[in-house]
Amino acid sequence: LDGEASFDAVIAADQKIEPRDAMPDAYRSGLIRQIAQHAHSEIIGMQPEGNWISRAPTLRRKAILLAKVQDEAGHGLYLYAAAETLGISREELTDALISGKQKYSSIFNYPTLSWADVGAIGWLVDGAAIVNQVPLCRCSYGPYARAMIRVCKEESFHQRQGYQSLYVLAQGTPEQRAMAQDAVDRWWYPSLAMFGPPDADSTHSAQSMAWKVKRFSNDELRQRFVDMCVPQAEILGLTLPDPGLRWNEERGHYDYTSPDFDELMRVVKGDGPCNRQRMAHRRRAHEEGAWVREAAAAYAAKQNGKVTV
Amino acid sequence: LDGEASFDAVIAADQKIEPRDAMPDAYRSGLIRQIAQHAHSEIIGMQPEGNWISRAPTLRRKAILLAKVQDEAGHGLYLYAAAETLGISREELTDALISGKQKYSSIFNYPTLSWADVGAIGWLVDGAAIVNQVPLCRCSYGPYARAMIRVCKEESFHQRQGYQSLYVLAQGTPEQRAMAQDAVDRWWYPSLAMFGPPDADSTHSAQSMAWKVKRFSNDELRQRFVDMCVPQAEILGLTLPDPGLRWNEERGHYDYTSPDFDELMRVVKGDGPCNRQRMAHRRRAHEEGAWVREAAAAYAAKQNGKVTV
Amino acid sequence: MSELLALGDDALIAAQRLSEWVSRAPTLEEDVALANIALDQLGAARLLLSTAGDEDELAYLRDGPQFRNCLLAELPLGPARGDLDFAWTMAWLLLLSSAQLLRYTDLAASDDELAAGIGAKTVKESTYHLDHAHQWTLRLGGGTDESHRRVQEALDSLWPYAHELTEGIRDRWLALVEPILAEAGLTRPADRWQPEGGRTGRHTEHLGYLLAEMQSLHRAHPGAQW
Amino acid sequence: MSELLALGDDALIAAQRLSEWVSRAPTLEEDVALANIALDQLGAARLLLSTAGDEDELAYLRDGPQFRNCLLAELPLGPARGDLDFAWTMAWLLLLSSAQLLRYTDLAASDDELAAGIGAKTVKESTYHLDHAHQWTLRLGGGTDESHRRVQEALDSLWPYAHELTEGIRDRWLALVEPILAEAGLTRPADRWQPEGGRTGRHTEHLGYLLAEMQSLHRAHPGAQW
Repeated sequence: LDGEASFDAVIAADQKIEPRDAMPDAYRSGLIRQIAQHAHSEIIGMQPEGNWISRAPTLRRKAILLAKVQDEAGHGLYLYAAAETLGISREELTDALISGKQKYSSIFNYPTLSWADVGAIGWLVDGAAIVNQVPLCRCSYGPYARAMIRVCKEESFHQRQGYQSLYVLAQGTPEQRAMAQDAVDRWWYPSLAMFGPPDADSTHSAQSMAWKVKRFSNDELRQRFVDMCVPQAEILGLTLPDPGLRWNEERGHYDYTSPDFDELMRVVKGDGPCNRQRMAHRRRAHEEGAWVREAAAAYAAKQNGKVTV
Repeated sequence: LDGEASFDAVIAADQKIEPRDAMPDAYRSGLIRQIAQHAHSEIIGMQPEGNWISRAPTLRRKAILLAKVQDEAGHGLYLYAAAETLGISREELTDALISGKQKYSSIFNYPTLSWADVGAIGWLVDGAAIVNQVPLCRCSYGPYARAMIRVCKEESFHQRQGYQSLYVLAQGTPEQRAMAQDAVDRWWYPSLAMFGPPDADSTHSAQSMAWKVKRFSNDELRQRFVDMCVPQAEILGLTLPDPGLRWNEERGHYDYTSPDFDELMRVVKGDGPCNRQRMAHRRRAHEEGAWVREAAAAYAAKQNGKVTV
Repeated sequence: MSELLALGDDALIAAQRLSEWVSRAPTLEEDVALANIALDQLGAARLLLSTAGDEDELAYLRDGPQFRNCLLAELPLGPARGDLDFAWTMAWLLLLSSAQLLRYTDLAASDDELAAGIGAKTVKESTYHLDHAHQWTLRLGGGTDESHRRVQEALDSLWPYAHELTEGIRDRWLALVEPILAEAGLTRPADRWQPEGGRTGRHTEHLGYLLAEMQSLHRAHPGAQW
Repeated sequence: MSELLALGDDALIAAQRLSEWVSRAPTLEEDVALANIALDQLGAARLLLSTAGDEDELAYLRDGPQFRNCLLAELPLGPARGDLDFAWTMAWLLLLSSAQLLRYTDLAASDDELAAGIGAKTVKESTYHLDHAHQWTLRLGGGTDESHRRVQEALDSLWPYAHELTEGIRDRWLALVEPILAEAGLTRPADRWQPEGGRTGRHTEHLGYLLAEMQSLHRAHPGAQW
């Protein structure tokens, strides 16, 4: 079997492509782009939630949040490792993030303005991520699929914690309840936008489906997410900010108002509330850390007997 | 009359020496040292009180404190101007502070740990400064005497504000009262130490007295301060932290326990709680401002048609 | 009176930011000047907030989303940015004080006697603030290469925030600011990104930290007198 | 149990400082490691504070002078210093974790069952923290000229604060730390200035700001559940 035929056979048999297997260049580069964007999102995603660690209202909540943000760094690590199996280096990936050549999820370009945002992110943003990512656990590329199994398990845990935290606020004082509702009002549409543009406008999708990287369309996943959230919002006693939201008996789904995709595109292109802040933060950490990385490399080289004077 | 005789005559007649008058070198250098130290104290003194501007508990108190700290900067300016009349430049004075060649009052090497410290500094530190400084309004060097008149007027105002602020705390909640007492406990002895070493150990003093720069001894001024504070503390309902404090009918003064002058010397020599912090703060402001001062000078030179390329 | 509350919040938050400079300015004269401008902003804030309620309740007991200041006012200045970039602060003051001058001028012409009185007082002060920022913009723009670079960079970064700040007075504001930039040899940035949200309580992440510090003592002693 | 409270406050304040690094570390691995150490410190703080009362009341409702942590713990690390000096943080962690390891070892040998249990758990964690600081001290001390200079400067500045930290365990502590410094080619600073006061509630000016931020949300909602 030549490379192409073998690849097609593995895909057809719903088996996994592994790093040393032959694969089409476009498959490889598309996966690199997707995994890198996913990894970068974990890295940048540490910022909005990290913003509340120092102010968490109890020590227990502080520990939960700190552990969650640590998990995000860990997810970044697995995902970079998965991308590296495709022949790109960590340094190249980091540079692509810092230079803006590769993107991260636009959801992290919104600010966390109150403690309730931590809960809302857990519920809605992690919830949307899970809906997006669960199918990726069956993705045709082995290392990515395996990384996603671990990531999804942890994300589900975070999502339940976020929901529970928001539930406590929704049952709390009038101020806490207002804080929770305000957070949901602000995070609902950005979360819906996480599934990407409507199917009609989506690039990359058809080929991704054929290669079994992607398994459902953007709109299918978005609908799944809406259907999941509506009853959860009812239990919370919070209102999803969409007057058009109602059960459609015929479709067996909730009808909902689509997010403003023009806004999504503005944010993707760099003009969200926090794009500049998030990138400046990441660049600064990278730049201020340069001498540390150099020192570690110099020390390692000396230890390996490769002293250069 | 030659220079020396004329100087002696002015001093004997209790008149003022002015910048262009002849004066002994030691008179000039002693005054420069004293005025500079006083100016530096105003500059460094902005830090401990400035520490509470951002957290002042009402907007009225914030305005009062901000105005007071601004006055300190203003006092620094008059005093530098008075020192400059003796033939030293602002730049030399600044360098002497930054390099540690000239000192500032050791009182500012203690931290401000609660809001009550702002009141205690007003009452005790400004109170001690006034006792020290009122006689300087009659100092033989004209520019210094005139600067001191203005400084003392403003300091009295600050002292009353500090006392009043502490009074409100002492009459307030149990927590406020405890805060006020703790502040007095911490600031009492450092304030007594502001009058300098005991007369027996005091350098510079005899000549300063003869030249009518200094008019009372360290211990005389310290006693005056103690006598002033005891009844004020009674009105506040706060306890001065000296079990040896009692009225001595015979002397017509309060007996008191002297401050620990070994501690004072440790702080003077650089090992107080905040010496390093105060100097690092001042140095950093000076260094980070260098390019601004250069830009202003370059712009002024261009405006004067003295462009240098 | 919600406009007065917004102006009051602008002034309050600006006072808080400016007072962070105290004891950190590049010259002693500038320490005096920045403290003075902070005091004026604080004084204006007290007058303006008092039209809407108790000044201390408004300053100390509202949470972030209840503040109505524009985003520009809350952006970290030198000390909170971890640097002491004076150019950034002067560019910020130029944008802010020019807008405040126009708002206060309108207030001074108001039919409401109270508002007109506040306007009359604050117009004088913000005329001085703008003059101060103007003079420094000239010095920095025309001083050294470094000062020119820094003030231009600061201006480029801050300009988008002037969009929200100058809503409804944009043309008059440009007429005030553009000649100053031209005089200083600075490039007027293009109008692209237009962040906003402060007037409806959707702030940046910076405001929360500013309020945490500002309100800490007051909130730690509920009901106490000071 | 006042020693447990002091150790708990050390761990709590250290956790707060370390968590300021989150998303700012020089490598992603180090982001994970610093967060992990912060989590361990926080976990230790919760166990230790709980021996003295309600952990949240102690953490959120005390004022500065009621805290008993040593001054070292509250010193600003990279982010709060306005820089991101990793050498400063590693020198800080070396001094702190070595002292914690000894204190926890003593705790593990305590007759009190509760204290011994806490000690057994925390000894393991601080062994790891010290090892982490040790490895980085070697890398920075033996890496480049810049890293050597930075870690030596940090050590010189922080060393005086170890006086208070190691009261009563000084010799054992020196026996632990001096060989690490020698191995890293660093000069062991002289013992001169010996700042103290944390154990009696007389802190630095830094603690107030840390607490203002840490307690802000909790204090803004008295009695609320979270």
